[in-house]
Parts: sequence; structure tokens; C-alpha cells
Amino acid sequence: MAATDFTPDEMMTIAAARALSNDDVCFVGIGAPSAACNVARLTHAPDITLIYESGTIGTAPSVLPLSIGDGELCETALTTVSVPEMFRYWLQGGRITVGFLGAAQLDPFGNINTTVIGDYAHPKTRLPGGGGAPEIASSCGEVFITMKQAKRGMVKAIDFFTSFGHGKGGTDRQDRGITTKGPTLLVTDLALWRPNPETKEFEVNAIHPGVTRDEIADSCGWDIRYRDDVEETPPPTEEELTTLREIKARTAEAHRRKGA
Amino acid sequence: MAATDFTPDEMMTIAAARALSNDDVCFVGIGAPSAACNVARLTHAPDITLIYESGTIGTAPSVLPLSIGDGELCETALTTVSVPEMFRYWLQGGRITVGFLGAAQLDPFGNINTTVIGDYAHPKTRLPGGGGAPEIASSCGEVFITMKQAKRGMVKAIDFFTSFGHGKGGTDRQDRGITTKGPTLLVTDLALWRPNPETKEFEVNAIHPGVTRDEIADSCGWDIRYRDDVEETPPPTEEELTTLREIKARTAEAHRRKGA
Amino acid sequence: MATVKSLQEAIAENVKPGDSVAFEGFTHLIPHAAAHEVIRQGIGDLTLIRMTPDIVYDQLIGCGLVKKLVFSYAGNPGVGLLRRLRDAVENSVPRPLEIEEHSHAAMANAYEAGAAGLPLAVFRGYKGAGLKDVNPNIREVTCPFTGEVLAAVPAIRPDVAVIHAQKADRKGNVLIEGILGVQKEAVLAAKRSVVTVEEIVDDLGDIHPNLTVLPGWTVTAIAAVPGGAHPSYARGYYGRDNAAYLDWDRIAADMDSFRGWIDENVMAVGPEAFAERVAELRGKM
Amino acid sequence: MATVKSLQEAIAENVKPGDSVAFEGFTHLIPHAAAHEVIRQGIGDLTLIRMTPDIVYDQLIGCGLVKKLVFSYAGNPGVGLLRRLRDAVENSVPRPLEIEEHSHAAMANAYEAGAAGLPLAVFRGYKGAGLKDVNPNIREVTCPFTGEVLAAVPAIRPDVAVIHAQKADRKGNVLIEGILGVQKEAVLAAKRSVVTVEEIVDDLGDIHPNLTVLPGWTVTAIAAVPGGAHPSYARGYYGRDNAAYLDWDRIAADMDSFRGWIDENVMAVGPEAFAERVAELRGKM
Repeated sequence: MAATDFTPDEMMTIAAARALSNDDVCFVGIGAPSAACNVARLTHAPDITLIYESGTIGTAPSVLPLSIGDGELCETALTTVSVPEMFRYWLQGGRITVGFLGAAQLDPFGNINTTVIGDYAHPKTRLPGGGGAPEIASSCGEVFITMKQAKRGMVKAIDFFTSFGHGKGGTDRQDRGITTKGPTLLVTDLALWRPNPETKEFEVNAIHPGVTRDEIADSCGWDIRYRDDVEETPPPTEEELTTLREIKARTAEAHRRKGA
Repeated sequence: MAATDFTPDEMMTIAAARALSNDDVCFVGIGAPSAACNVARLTHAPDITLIYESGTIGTAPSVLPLSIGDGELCETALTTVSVPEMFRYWLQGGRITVGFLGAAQLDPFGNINTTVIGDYAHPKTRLPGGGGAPEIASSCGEVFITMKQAKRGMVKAIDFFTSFGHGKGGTDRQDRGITTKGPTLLVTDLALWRPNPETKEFEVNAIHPGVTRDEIADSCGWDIRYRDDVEETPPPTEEELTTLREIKARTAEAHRRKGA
Repeated sequence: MATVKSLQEAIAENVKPGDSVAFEGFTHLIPHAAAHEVIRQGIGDLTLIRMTPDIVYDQLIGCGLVKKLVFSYAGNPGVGLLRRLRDAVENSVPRPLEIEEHSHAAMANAYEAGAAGLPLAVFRGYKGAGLKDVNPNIREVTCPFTGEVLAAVPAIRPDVAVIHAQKADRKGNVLIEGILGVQKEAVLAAKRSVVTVEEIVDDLGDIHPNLTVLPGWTVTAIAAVPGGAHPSYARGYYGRDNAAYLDWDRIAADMDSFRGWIDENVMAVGPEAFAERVAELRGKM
Repeated sequence: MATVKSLQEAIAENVKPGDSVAFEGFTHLIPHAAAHEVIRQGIGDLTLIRMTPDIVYDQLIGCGLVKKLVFSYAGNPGVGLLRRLRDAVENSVPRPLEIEEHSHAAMANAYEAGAAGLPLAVFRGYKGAGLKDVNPNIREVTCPFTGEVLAAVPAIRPDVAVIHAQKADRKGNVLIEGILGVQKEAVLAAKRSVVTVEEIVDDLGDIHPNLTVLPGWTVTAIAAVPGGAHPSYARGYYGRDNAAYLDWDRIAADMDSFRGWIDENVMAVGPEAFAERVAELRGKM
């Protein structure tokens, strides 16, 4: 049964969750990726393996972590390894099927900036930096990106290449000797995008229920391409929505300090 | 109180034990080195750190291990790490003060062969090979060698450079960019040898009690040099001898299979 | 060989002006009390190293004690940006901050290489990434077997590593459990180390043989500081003070409120204040 | 994803003639039962990889199943030489044996590099050592920061890794405790893996979070073979059969007594024979 009352944010998380399968081994970032991965685990993909870069392998948190190394991740993990081992044996070792990334700036080829707005040496805004992203982008089998649409976020050209997607498009990625697929999916709060098989430029593949093409255009800084047979994203099912809302509620409760 | 009844083997082990101090971190091989290190630990150097290449750090076995990875080593260790970590963080990391090596063939410059007798491609005798020795010889602060004297063991030129001592002597070692001291001590069943500070050739520094210079010469394949003021090795004390014999007895008992 | 000291002594003897210092801890076991001691002692001109500089480095930077930062992700986890860090980078307030920026993979490998006594770390990374163009310490090595071009960064060899751990025994052996981060590597890579612990016990007891233990002879100084990781957490002792991380965003928003907070919560108190801060968080993991 | 099989099936499906196979175990947890199954199935032309080939490789070599050996120390630990290995190298009996010889440090690093997905391992080693002159797989890499020349060897990437471990759960997650050797690295470096275990349990239970566990999705096949490490040992289950190692020196002394032993102890029995062999060694650790 489909839900009718849901937010764009909820639709984004649920659409991302659906792209994950039971066999995936997923390198999870904090925020929307973490919610999507855990909704997948709690609905159609109970055996999905979730890995956080803090070293926790096979975690099954009951609440969403506020940080990448919350105690809950370790307590519910199959095992917890050191951070050097995580990056050497697990990420670089080619064991991750899906890496999930967010972006401050994203271009239509899936290149991501989370480093600086403006010039690197004299930035207008200093952002947190790449963290694990440069190697998540190159070592994971494929990369899913989630972000809310905004003109300042979805830009024609990013200010800094924190992590490489499809570069200039076409075969740029493989020409640089990168053997993994790179970004294969972008889920925003308004639509689901996939790269064109030839040009590697993101195209809208599905529009979330109730969203118009004008809304998509008004919140995106690049010229939008649509696949010929654009679909409508199926709305969240009751199960999906309940699962997401419950884990969000548990999370809010857990992160509220007693008496604070 | 000094003991009067002891074997050359016992004198060798005890003389080697005396060279170790409480502050040493010692990379231990099986056989005579293991006995010497544990006698040191049970007599004058109770806080010595013994490390076996199986990954056991800070072991205190009650019996001598038959192999480098006996369960006793793990059970009595402060911690047990993987073998890659042992060789990377602990040996290569420069944390070992003394590496203990044996030899099938040894030359007067402390170069060791445990690989082949004869030609490498068509050996007369295929020996076990180097194991940890090539890097023990270069990464430990200094190297102690123990072996029983024999003309076929102590030779002018070894058949294969399993591990590097002082090469051709003089500054050969540092000329190759090796920054550690290399062999600083050779303890045989007959004498205690140290490299000449200039030539790096082993010289007899002390002769074990009751041993003659003829006996040393008859069991050594190279031309022997004596330091000017050669001493007599102090005989084993009762404590040293009792400690050695007790650990050997416990070891023999432990390694005898019930009913076999 | 580790000696047990007061935190004041351990920091005074081991952290000197101009040192490169790695305060490590990956969300878990972040050595806040030790960093506050550095602030109280006013030890400056530091090069700080850390994969995930969060609010503890925002504090050191805001106090003007830091000339250079080597890092891979600088954010307040789950909250947002670091306002003191931004102010230093964007506006040179309170002083200019030189930065050397890497990826997590690079820094994790560089700590590992430091612990392993190597001059460099070799890994597959930075493919198509912009940091290569702005950080001259990102170079290349070609595999002599396959011809593959791999990334190379210098090993991290700090003057001092500072970490927080669960326990030490009387011989100075240190036990770390749970999310391990790069703390073991940081200590083994450093010339000197200061380890704050929740408690010092007679001996580590009947622990599993494969747990992460730093032998006492690999550690310089140990200080018992219960609660010393707050607002980070210590598995088995107390949970993370998530509210404190949220609060920091407001505290660090301007220099006045920042200084007020430092005066009240760092300068006017000692390490014993940490025990009280975690009182309500004990058992919340 | 690991599937639980009989040992016969696990070996038949995963070890093929001509494969490169790493049977690993560092004194502890040596996978003897799995090697015997390879002998029974007569799977030949193997390239065997192992840091410390001891009597288990003496057996495979004596049976003529091995064309090449990659190793760093080939001896009967605490006893002496390996007589079947010597006969193959010195006299080509029962067939010539090609060898690729390294140091322990090189092989440990090469397994680590294999697990890490790298084409090579870089380390400080082989300084002045003769193996550099006889093994073309020992090369050099120059550090672009310091100019130091370091040793390089190719990563080990076996077709199959075979190990013995204490436990697996129903999902195929494998627990290894005690002396860890390079088993985790061998499995992660290999294309396929067979893990024999002392027992399969419903779940691994309340184990410490930092223990060595191979997730089921990193393992190909699991077979329960109680005693399967004999005469090696399994911490928590049974002690080492030191007498068997001493006996081996006599058994392997000539081809006739060797064949007789193989016929009686390998060909005429199945993996279930191992449980009985360790019966008297249980609790002796």
C-alpha cells in the first residue's frame, strides 16, 4: 500500500534505499546515506552488509549514528577493525560494492566538491574536506550520490575536484585507469538520475510523485536532460515510510541528552 | 657460587643469556636463542621483553617452545599480533634491540648462511632458508649469534648470504645504507667472540672455562684472532645452571606425548 | 618505558612549543582532557595532525596555538563545519593557519607507514582528485611488476602522539577496545607519546590474547583522567555527549563566546573536571 | 557468500589442477585435513605458497602434486629439514620442484598487499641478502620523498587460500583466535577460499568486537573438520602433537616409508579420522 503523505526528504531516502540489494556491501556515510542504508536493511535487504569508515563491519544500528564512529555501530557490528585496515583491506581491497556519497557541489558528471567554495588557497567557504571520498569514489564497485537539489549545489562546474566521478564524461574515467563504475545513481529530493551510458551526464530517469519538471529545473544549476521514457518514482510504501520514521524517531530520542 | 660440572652447551646458553639486559626487546629464534633468552628472563633480566615472530609480544613461557608458534607463547604473552603486523610495526618499526640468530654456516664477519650448501640452483644440501633472518639482521638494533663450533659451520666463506653481517668487514655494512649495528656478539660452546671495532672480524674475547686455544682452532674453519686481553668466561653460577636445567627438564616433560 | 604522571606533568614534559602533535581518536576516545591541558599551558606554534579534526582542534586553533594543520576531514561530526577553523583559514583569525590536506586513505596509510618505520606509504588513491594539485606531498610510485602508478605520501612521524584509552596497568601497558581508529599507529609512529586512561589497574587481567595492547615500553607517559575523552566517549565507561557537539556550533560561532567558553571550561578548571562531565553519561552506550 | 560443504566437496569445487594454493597457518591452525583431501583427490601441478612449509607441504610434495613452491622457511619446526622437499629440490624426486624463495618479512608483506588489493609490497628488506640475486621477483622502489631505496615484491594473490579456524557460524562468519599468522590476509588475498573449522555454531555469540573475524561474504566454502589441524594445534580445542613432528623425520626419510604412511593415514581414511587423532590432545595447551 502506498503512502500519500510524505516529505521530499523521505522520498529521497526511500528511493535511495530501494537501489540497494541484499548482496550489497555498502560503505556508508553519515546523514541521508546512513538513513537509506538502514531503511534498506530494515525492509527489503535484511542481509545487506553496512560498513562505516570507523572500522565497523556488518553493523545493524537500531538508531542512526550522529557520527561515523558512534558506539552503537561497534556494538552491533560483526567485527570492528582499525582504520588503516578499513582503508587497506576493505575499501582498497575492492570488497565494497556500493559507496554512498553526499556533496556540497555536484556537477552533471558526478564529480563532487566538499572541500572549498572559491579558490583553494583563499577560499570563500572552507568546507570539511574529502575524508574518505576520494578513494570511496575510485575503489567502490559503484557510487550512489544523494543530495537535496539546490542551484548552488548542483552546478555546471565544481570549484574543486574532491572526488572524481566521470570527469569530463564519456570514457574520461576509464582513460585515467580507474576500473570501477563510478557514479551510477543520483537520488535527490525531486528525482532519480542516472548517467547517460555514452556521455555519462546525469539524466532524470524518474520524477518523484507530485514533482514538476519546472521544480527540478528551478533547483538545478545545469541544463537538465531527461531520459526518453521518464517514469514516476513509486511513492513510499507504508512499510518503507514507517520504517524510516521509526528509526528517525528512535534516533531523535537517543540523541537527546537527558535533562539537556 | 660457581658450578663446576656443566656442559659446553650449557656454558654457551648461559654466556648468551648474560649478554641480555632487563631493558632489551629481543626477537627470539628457536633452539639455543630461546633457551638463552628465557634463562636471562628467569635470572638477571626479569623484565626483558621476548618477542617470537609468530606474533607473540612479551612472552614468558614456563617451558621452551618446540616451534616458534607454540600455544604456550601466546598464552603467556602480553598480546599476540598478526604476522604481517609483527614484521611491519615491530621488526621493521625498529622496536627490537637484539635479534638472536643461529647459523648453518657463519663467516668471520658475521654473515650467515641457512639457505643451501653448494650452488643455489643445484644445492648439495637444501637447508630451511632464511625465514625472518634477512630482516632480523638489518632491522634489529644489534644481532647476537649462537652456534656450536665446527669446521664445516665456521667457514672462511659462506655458500650463500642468507643474512648480512658485516659483509667484507670495515664499513661495508654502513656503506650499504644499513644503519643498525649488525652482529656484535658470537657465543659458541667454546668461546665468546666480538667483532674487532675496525675490521669487524670476530675475535675471541673470552674463552669458556677449561677450553684450550687448540680446541677452538680445531673446530673453526677460519684463522682465529684473539683480543689482546682475552678473559676466561666466568663459569655458570648455580642459579644460572639450575634455571637452565629446570626449564630444559620442564620442556622435555611437556613435549613427551603421553603414551608415545 | 611508560611512567605514570599527572596530566600536567605528562604534557609539560612531552609537548613542546613548535612540536608536531597527533591527538588521535576516531569519534571514540578523543583525548579532550589532554588537549585542554595543552591550552592551559599555552604550548603554541604546534603542527597538529589528525584525520578528523573536530571540536578539540577547533579549540586549539581558536586559542591561537596552531600554525599548521595536517588533516583529511575537518568537521563537527553530524553537525557541520568548524567555525574557529574556518575563521583561521578564511580570515587568519586569530592567526593564519597553514594546511596540508589529505584523504582518509592517505592519512590512515601514512600513520601505518609511520608505525612500520617506512619513509612513505604507497596506496591506490587520489585518482582524478584535486588534492594532488595543491599538496606537494602527494606523489607517485610506479610498480616495477605491473607498471601501475600508485599514490605515495610521506609517513606520518609526529614528535608526540596523544591518545585516550580505557585502561593501563602498573607497568604502563595500555588497552584500547571498540572503535580503534589509528591510535595504535599514531603512538608507534611518534617519537614520544602521552596516553590518558580512564583508570590504572593492577594488571589488565585475563584479557583475550588478540586485543589491542600497547606494551608499556612503547609509551612515554600515562595519566589517569577519568572522563578524559568527553564529549567523545569511552566504550565500557560512558556514552558520547551528542548535545555538547550540537552546542559547540553556537559556542564557536564568534570569538567572544568561544573565549568565554574556554575561560570557564578549560582555563578555570583542571583535568579532574572531566569526571563530573561524564557522570550522567556513564552506562549510556 | 560462504556455503557449508563437506570437505570433499569444498576441495573438489575450489582446488583445481594447476592452481596456486596457499595453505596457511603459522605453527597454529595448519590445515592438514584439507591438504590430505587434496592428496586423496590427486589434484596436481599445484603452485604452493606458504611462509613456513612444514610437514604438510612435505606430504604434498612427496606425493608429486607440486610443481612450484613459494616460501620463506622450509623446515620441520624444532626438528630439522624436510626430507621430501630436499629430495625434490636436490634429486627431482618424485618430480622437479621449482622454487621461489623469499624472507618472512617479504611474504608477510606480500600477503598483506594481496589483501589490500595492491600489486606490490614495499618494505625495508633484503639488505645485503643473497636472495635478491636469485629471485627476479625481488625488485626495488625509490621513495620519492627521501630517496631511500626499498625492497619490492609482487603481492601474493593465490587462486585459493585454505586455512583452518576455530569456529564458523551458520552465516559463514569465521573466528580465528590466538596466534593469527597470515590467515586472514591469505583469505582476503585469494580468489577463492576453503576454511575448515573445529565446529559450526549457531552464532559466534558474545565475542569481543575486535576479534579476528572473516565475514561470511569473504569466504567461499566452509567445512567442519574437528581435529583438522592435527598435528598442529587449535587454541581452545587441542594441543600440538609434538611427537608426530618428531616422528615425521623418520617417516619421510625414504620414499617407501613415506608412501606407506600416506597410504595408511591419508588414502585409506577420510577427514573424520582427524577427530580421533586429537582425542588425547584435547585440553593440552
